[in-house]
Amino acid sequence: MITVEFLGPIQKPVLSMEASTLREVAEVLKQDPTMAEWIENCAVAVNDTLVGSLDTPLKEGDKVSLLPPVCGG
Amino acid sequence: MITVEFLGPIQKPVLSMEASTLREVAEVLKQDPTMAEWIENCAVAVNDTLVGSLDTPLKEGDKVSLLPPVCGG
Amino acid sequence: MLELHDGALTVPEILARWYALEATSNYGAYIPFVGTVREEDGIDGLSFDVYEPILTSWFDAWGAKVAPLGAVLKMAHSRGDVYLHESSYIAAVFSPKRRVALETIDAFVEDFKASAPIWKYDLKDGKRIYARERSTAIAGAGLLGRNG
Amino acid sequence: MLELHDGALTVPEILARWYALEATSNYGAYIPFVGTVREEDGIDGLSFDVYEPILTSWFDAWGAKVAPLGAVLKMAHSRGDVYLHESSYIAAVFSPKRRVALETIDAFVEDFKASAPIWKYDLKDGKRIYARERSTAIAGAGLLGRNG
Repeated sequence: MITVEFLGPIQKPVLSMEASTLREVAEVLKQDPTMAEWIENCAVAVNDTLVGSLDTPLKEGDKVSLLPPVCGG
Repeated sequence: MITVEFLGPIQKPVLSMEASTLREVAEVLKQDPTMAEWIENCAVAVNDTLVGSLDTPLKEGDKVSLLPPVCGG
Repeated sequence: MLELHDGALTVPEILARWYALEATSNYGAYIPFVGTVREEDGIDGLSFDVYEPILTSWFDAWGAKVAPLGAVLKMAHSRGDVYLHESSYIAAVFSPKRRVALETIDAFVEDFKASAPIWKYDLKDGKRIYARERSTAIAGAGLLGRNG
Repeated sequence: MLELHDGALTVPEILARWYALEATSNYGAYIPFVGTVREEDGIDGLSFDVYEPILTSWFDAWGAKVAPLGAVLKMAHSRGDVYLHESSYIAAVFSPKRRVALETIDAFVEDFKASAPIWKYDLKDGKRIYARERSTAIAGAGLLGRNG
């Protein structure tokens, strides 16, 4: 199992799912209508490191985080 | 009479002289061997406004100031 | 040094403390950038969510980037609500020389705006509204929507 | 606001006072630049001569230049002796937006270095030695040596 957490304004509880790559997580989230507004503008971190490929492998216990557009300051 | 004052590191008392343009002041200062190191690197103000021409006219009571290279901060 | 504070920053205290911390480090230039909540669009204030793990690694990466220039960075940011004319953000650079300090504070503050995992909300009429139009997608965003 | 102080600047007091002065002016960005005397070349400190009339008109011209951008400038500088790790210079900008503030502080500090009528001396072995090699001729210098 891996977990998916939604940061900042995405009002969504943590998900748990089976997935061995980030691509499998993407396939699940793309089916979710409440995610439609976030899919195209979120950055993605695995275990708190930003990643750039859907082929990023996932292992048991990994944490995937979705980071929507930011505005600190 | 006009006065010429030397700012910052130029160790020289105020001069008084007759002069109707800055050019006349320059002619006097160029004769002064203690000014040799300053003639080429000083900016010049008349009555506390920087000027850019030797033809700047001077009138009774005007103050000419020589400003050597600066380094505030 | 990265500090997160609940609510508004005590700007004079922070600026003085950082100055004192580096008082004998032989830095010639100290440039803090202070961000303050402006009255505009009828807001009562702003509110912030901060995701600390990625903020920390982003900040540490910046520290490593400017260390070879002889510079150090410090940053303080608010969590939660910050009202009008209160401050929510201070970034500061110390460096031996002014050019490095001036260039570093500019680049750091701009990258902070583009990359730091902090989300801003307007406080208005008792509601907390995500400031979507003023927000910036992090570099690389959209990954999940890619095909293939 | 242009302040001249005898000896070292009380940095925390000045930064806090300026911040308080503009606390309700609705500026979003406040960037002070603090210049501190570094230990180098065996100096005991620095000393400064300031020519106030031209410094004031230079500073006022900068104020007029940045006013249309919505920005204001403040500056404090020391007169006389300032010792190691003490500060002699603070320049600060307030503006509604960060880009104006970041660009203004950079341009102001650089022009200050090139144009402000202040002369720096090294304090070394009980002597006050003009820092000629680190000094910059003001734009237009050399007028008196021109022929014709």
